[in-house]
Amino acid sequence: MTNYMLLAPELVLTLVALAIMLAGLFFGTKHKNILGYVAGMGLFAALSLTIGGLAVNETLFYGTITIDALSQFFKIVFISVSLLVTIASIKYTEGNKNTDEFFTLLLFSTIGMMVVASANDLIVLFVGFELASLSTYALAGFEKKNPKSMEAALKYFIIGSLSSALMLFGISFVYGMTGTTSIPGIAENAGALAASPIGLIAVVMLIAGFGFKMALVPFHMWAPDTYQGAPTVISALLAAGSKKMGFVAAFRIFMVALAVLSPNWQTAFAILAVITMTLGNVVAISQTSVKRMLAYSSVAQAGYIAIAFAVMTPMALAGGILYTLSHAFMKTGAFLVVAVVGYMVVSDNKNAKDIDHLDNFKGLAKRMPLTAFAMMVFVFALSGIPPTAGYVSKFILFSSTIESGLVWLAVIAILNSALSLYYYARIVKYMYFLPAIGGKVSEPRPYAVAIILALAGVLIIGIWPEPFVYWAMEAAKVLMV
Amino acid sequence: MISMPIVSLMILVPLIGAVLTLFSKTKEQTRIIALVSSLAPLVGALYMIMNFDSSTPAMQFVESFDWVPSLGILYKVGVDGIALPLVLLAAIVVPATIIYSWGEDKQPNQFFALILALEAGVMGVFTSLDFFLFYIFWELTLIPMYFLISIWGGPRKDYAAIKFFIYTHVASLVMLLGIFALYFAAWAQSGIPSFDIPYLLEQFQFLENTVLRDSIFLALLFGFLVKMPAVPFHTWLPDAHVEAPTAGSVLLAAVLLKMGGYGLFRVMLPMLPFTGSPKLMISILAFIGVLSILYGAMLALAQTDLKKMVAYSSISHMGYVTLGAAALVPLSVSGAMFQQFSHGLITCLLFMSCGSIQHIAGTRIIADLGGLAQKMPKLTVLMLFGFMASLGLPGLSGFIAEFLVLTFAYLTLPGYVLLALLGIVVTAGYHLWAMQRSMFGVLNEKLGHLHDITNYETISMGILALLVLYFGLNPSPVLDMMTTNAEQIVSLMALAGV
Amino acid sequence: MLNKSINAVVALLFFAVVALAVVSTTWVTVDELPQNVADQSNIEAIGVLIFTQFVIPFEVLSIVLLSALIGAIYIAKGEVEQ
Amino acid sequence: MIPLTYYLILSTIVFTIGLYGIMTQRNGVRLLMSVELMLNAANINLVAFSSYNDDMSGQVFVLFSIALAAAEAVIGFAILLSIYRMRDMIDVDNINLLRW
Amino acid sequence: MAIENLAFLIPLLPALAFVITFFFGKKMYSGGALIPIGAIAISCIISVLITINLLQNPEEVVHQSIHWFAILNLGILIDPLAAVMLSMVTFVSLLIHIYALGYMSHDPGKSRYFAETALFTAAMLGVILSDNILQLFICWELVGLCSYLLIGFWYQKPSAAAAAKKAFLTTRVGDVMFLTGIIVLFSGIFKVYNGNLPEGIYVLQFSEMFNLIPQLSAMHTTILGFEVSQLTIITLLFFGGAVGKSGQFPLHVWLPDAMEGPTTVSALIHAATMVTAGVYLVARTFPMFMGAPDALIVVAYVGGFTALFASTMGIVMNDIKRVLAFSTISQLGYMMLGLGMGAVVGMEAVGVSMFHLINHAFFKALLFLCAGSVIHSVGTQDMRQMGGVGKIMPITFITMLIASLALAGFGIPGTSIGTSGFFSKDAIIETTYLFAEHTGNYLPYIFGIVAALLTSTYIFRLLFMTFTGKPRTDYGGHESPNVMTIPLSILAVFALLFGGITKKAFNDFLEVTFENDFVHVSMEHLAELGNYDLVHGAGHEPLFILWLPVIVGVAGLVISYLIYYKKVVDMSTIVSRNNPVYKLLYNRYYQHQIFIELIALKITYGLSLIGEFIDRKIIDGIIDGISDGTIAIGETIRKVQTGVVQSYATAVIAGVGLLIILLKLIVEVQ
Repeated sequence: MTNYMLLAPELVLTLVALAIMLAGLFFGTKHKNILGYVAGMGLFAALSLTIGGLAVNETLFYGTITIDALSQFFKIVFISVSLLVTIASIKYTEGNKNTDEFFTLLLFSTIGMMVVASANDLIVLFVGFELASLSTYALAGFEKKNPKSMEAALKYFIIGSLSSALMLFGISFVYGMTGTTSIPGIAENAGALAASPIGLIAVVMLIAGFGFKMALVPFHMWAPDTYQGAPTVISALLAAGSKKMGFVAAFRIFMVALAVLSPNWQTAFAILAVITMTLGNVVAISQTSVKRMLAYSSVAQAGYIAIAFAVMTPMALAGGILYTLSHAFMKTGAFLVVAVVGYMVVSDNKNAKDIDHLDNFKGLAKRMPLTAFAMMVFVFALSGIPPTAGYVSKFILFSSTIESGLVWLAVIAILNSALSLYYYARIVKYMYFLPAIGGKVSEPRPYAVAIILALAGVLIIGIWPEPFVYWAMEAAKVLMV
Repeated sequence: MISMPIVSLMILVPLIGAVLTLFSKTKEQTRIIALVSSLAPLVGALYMIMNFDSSTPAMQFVESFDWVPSLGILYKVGVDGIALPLVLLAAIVVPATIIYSWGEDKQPNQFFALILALEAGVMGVFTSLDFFLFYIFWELTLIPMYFLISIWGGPRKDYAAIKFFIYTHVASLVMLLGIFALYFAAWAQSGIPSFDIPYLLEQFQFLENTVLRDSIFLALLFGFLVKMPAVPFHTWLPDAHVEAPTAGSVLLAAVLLKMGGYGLFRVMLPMLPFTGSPKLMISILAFIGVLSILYGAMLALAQTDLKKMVAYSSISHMGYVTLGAAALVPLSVSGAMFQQFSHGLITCLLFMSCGSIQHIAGTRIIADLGGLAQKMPKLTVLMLFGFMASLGLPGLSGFIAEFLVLTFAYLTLPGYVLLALLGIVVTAGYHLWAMQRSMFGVLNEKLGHLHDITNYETISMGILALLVLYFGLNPSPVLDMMTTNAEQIVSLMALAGV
Repeated sequence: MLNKSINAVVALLFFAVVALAVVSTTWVTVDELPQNVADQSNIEAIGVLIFTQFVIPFEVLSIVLLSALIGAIYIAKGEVEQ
Repeated sequence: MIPLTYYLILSTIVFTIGLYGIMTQRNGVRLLMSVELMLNAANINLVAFSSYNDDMSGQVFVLFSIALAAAEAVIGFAILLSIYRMRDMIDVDNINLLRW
Repeated sequence: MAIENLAFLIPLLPALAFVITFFFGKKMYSGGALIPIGAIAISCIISVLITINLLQNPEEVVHQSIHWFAILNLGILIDPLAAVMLSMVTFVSLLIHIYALGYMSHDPGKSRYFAETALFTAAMLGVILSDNILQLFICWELVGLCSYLLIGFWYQKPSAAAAAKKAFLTTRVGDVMFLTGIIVLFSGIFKVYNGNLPEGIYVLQFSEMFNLIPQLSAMHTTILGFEVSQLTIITLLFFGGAVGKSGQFPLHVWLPDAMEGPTTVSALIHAATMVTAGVYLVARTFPMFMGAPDALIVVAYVGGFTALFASTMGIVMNDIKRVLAFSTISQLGYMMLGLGMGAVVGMEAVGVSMFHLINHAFFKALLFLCAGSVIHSVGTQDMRQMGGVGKIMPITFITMLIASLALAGFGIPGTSIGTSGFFSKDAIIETTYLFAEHTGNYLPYIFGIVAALLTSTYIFRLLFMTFTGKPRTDYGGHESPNVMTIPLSILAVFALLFGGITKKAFNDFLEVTFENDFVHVSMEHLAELGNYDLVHGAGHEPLFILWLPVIVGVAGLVISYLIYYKKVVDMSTIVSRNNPVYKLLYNRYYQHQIFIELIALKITYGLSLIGEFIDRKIIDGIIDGISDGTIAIGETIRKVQTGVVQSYATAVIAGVGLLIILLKLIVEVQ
């Protein structure tokens, strides 16, 4: 008998989303604020349910859905990110009459990501992928009066559909050679795929499809534009949440389904990892828009995580998985800080342009000490300075790289994280060392709560990593069967 | 008896002090909290010294519990004869710095908080016995220092701060690579994952692969040498010093650089006999040591900025540490350790002098100074004292260290020592020349109104001067602790059959 | 136009690579296709599959459509009122 | 019997045309059309494999894919519409506020 | 309680006086001068009492030692050599301190002055008392520090500050050699014991060092093709230290400049005490030198050459203190020359040389104090502006005359009549003659005789130019106060009589320096080690040889009298910039140019500038280049992101194509 309780998080979220959608029809703009709280509570409930089901390992619905440590881990990542974004969005959507659409789409995209995390069948995976993509296309264009937001949505959409098509094309070959869409089924029959040239084609197309979400170079080019143009809370969702969806899908497909083709994709990921982190960091240095800088930094971070594919030891996978969790907190936090600063700039001057420009961070330590401190922790975490989540994850990931003998890869990664310090430290410099251009501002409470939660996440993982490392290892075990 | 977790407290108290300081309201409150929480580790250090058993090289006051058991990470702290003197040094220098900076007006709460945070980090580095923990503290010291330079620094602070940050960070990362390699190699060797420093050092000798052992050694060595810093990896230091505020320079030179030397003794020397070619490694170390001594001294001579000169003198003096360590004779190694301790005190005094000159005269360019002794007798006496200590005047602590290093290093590395001896004359040369041009001679009228240093400055510098004198006359209290450990380190050479 | 020719080259490259792989692969196929396609309808089989094995994607697809609906309406909706 | 490869070559050609279109077309609507072409190329593959493997899941997949393509097109056109309202044109190579 | 137990107070009291005077002197009477004076007086009494005790039982030396750290100790050793030095230093120092009460009475920094001189005295006493070589070195360095402080006492004068630095640096060169000597010595001892140093024995104590002389001399190293014994290297390095401290050629350059300090300082440090530390060092480690005759020859040549070399410059100086400074260098050269004769006469070399050292201390202190008295009164140091000072300052003149006679060595050979300088200098010249007879090498003897002639010439030139004739400028001075003239008179008595009275006893006393409870060294045995024979029988030279020094002394007096008093020769033709010899001498053989401008500035500073260039441009250039390069690359790459979405699509598709090809290649290669 199928245990439907295991799908409770998804069900709860769906119900909440529908409820919000319906409630939106009846609520006046003034009262729509409450929808955000509802969404937040829904996510919190889903989070609790997911954590409650951590130790499960079951497949449901004719083997199309699997609930295991990996899926639960990633679901926690997705729900946490959405929760943080939701909390922050309570302020962002304040007074917006489309609040209901916003939260509905946000929850839908979360459901999509969760479905991907649990997918044990290519069809489920693809549909989940599209759910998350389609919702976020709309969310990226949420500020429809803002040409930048629309441009971001358009670019995201076009490259997204291109990638979907590539992925589907790749999937079709996999299906053709193996005769099934079930991931364990593919794993059984992948021998033929590995023996034929089409296997390589399929692998690369899948990499392109997932690489789009992960923002691996050269499939990353939409990312900086979209992150910069989209509403900042949505950038957070994209960078911290939907990017991870690419990773979990790739983990499942490559590690489990296409494990026999590992010589192909291991090399591919090694190459892409190196190019990605180097390009991301190098280009980030010369950015003046903080959002764009974070976007490139996010590209670079994807490069680090991609190392896990190239190394493919349990330790490396655990490192990569832990990294996604850490990165979720770090990146969400950083983007939310940018959002707060944007809010501050707009409240200073209604017609401000370039609200995400680095200059707006000048003297932030004096204007918003808490935010500035949090941002400092986030960027230091991103560059891997202890005792933060970023450090622990990098520590495990890079050390396992050395363990597996890919010293050159570890050296490049480590040099890259030193390089990244250059632009991260610049943000800190702007916040702490340059004179402020305005008085003290108090952060809106929702933003503050979200940022503090993210900060707590980053520091807790950094200081007490044991449970997280344990979970990540459990999740990695799923992949190493 | 349930013992107090004294070592942890020494890390924790400054950290708590830092937080309290950060949120303190008035300047007065800030300073008092800062001073009290920096004196607490001093009390702790003295307590430990009194209860320390210097007849054994073993770790004492050890506290240990599991932190991340799945990776074999422990929270393990403790001290031995290598660490305790440096703990004491940090515990002395920080309060002195706080007293010296008593009149700091620019955001005093942040200023003192950063100093305390730095102290916590340094204490952690000197006491941690787990590489993971060690590395965390190692990196943690970077951030407060970066802020100290960036906020309270001089005109080119941006350049200096970022250079300091990235340069040393790269070195730390290379070191981290070495740690990883060691960790996994030992894991593969013994089947137990562990970051425990003594355990890993012990395992190092059993690694089969010579190339691996050499690479681990060199990676770690690079990390420590940059921190020390040794020529040719030193260029971050002068820039950092020139731009840093006085307190920053003091802590940088007196405590942070010592981390590099500490790593040399704690990690490198026990490994050295088991590398593929210990002879070559010793030659590399000795060469770098002598090069640092001579090159640092020569460059100090060329400097026009007083503080930069002192910065280069630090490089030169840290060369003795490397040389003494490389010689691997018990007393040369303990001499090198003592040099760390002594240089910490002396350089502190020197940077404080430079800071006072900058503060009062408005410039540190030697050519723009002159005749300051007429207006600032107290400073002149203290600075002269510091200079004399720095150039190795007998009776002061610097001489003991240099004498031990040179005399005992000569037993195994005679050629290098003879070269290093040349540096002594140059060292005297730049100190005296700077003294002559800045403090003596005709008073430069352009300097405007000058006054002598404040009482706070006098007290902190005076205390340091007395300590330099005390340890110059009676080095035994710290030297005896070091010697036991030095002997143990050197005995490994015999064990390895080198 | 240079740009277009580059694009053409990229497209041809892609085609060449994929086509080559397709041709050189030995595909596993059933021996013979069903001769009379009109005879047997596969609609029923598809229907069964959709509501058994692929019920989850089907349900999710409903959310996808809903989400596309909301998104499209929201974005395309002209701002009639203020 | 028509060899499977023929279908595959056909689909590859269609896919390539789609790719070429996405790279060269400036008009947003044409871009969407190109994307549809590519999705349909994949659909051809899936159906072909499904038949030749005698496995129904491929055809189910195609159904899903068609539905998803529709949903995607909806969003795409909505975005284009909104952009058209804002700028009175949908030439994507003029939409480059965000770059570098 | 035996007086010996108070020996540790000898250096400690002045050191304490330093602390008190330095910190609290300003508020006391006369800058707290009485505290150092009192302390030194007590030290002096203790020293003299111990010396008297020791005279009775030369074997029962005072030796106390405590553990210091590691393998080192701190200790006190008072043997005959140390005893005479102690008595002399405390005594002269005391007199000079008293004199300074008057001389420095108007100086605002006098408390600092007295503090520093007290510290100096303490350090010097420390040098003398040390029972091990390291402690000696430590005090030795402290002496250098005090000299630095005192030369630069008037630090506001740029020339004084420069002179102080020069003094410290130049002696530092010697100190480094000394330190190297200690290091080499230690490594030698270490090797003797095969790396296992015996427990409870301090190997750097003189007794231990001397015990190991045979082993050290048996160790050989090859340097530049010469096979040299370890002992020779060590002793030469020690001598290097002595060269620096005692102003021997070529490290004498600091001493004339050191006259920038107050005259009392010159008298105390640069005449009577500190500069003799070098001589004392050689005497203290004399057994080691005995084991290394090659080193002794070097000592002799350097000393002899210095004696001659310095006196040539003394002739042309116009600054009264500089003349005396060169005279000091020259006399120190005599002492070294005397020590260098050890390979022939054994311990007698120490005797004569130390005898000269003590006598020289009296008369040179006197000369300086007289000069100081003149300067104090006249207000200038330039002799060309003096003349006829003798009329207004009779006491000064008379004491100065006595001192000059002592310096020039006037006396009657074969009797006990003569100035103290006569006995000691003649003794040195006699030993050089013995040496010459014994080895056939007359060079040291010639050095000694010629230098004696020049000595007499320059000192009487000084006397005539300063005290006789008519005042050449309008200076208007007066005789100095009693507090200054009384020390002068006391010193004059010693300068006149000390030599004649103690001549015999002194030598006998020092003869047994190394034969006592603490250390027992047989000179004959050492001579065997060095492969030479010792000769006894000084004083049996031909009459002519005994008289020759006196004759050249008188000749010098006559020359000066004719030129500077009678003015038979027109000096203006000689004293001219066109005269190359005069120019050479007046410019002090261009040592300043060589040492300061060439070695210090051009070479060392040049090298350091090159280093600076390497640091800034090459090392930093690479680092900055990497960072600038990275930023530039970033700036370039970001332009790829054109903002046009088709180009992104192209990148994706091209990426897929290329990745496929790349992977194909790589997988195939694997």
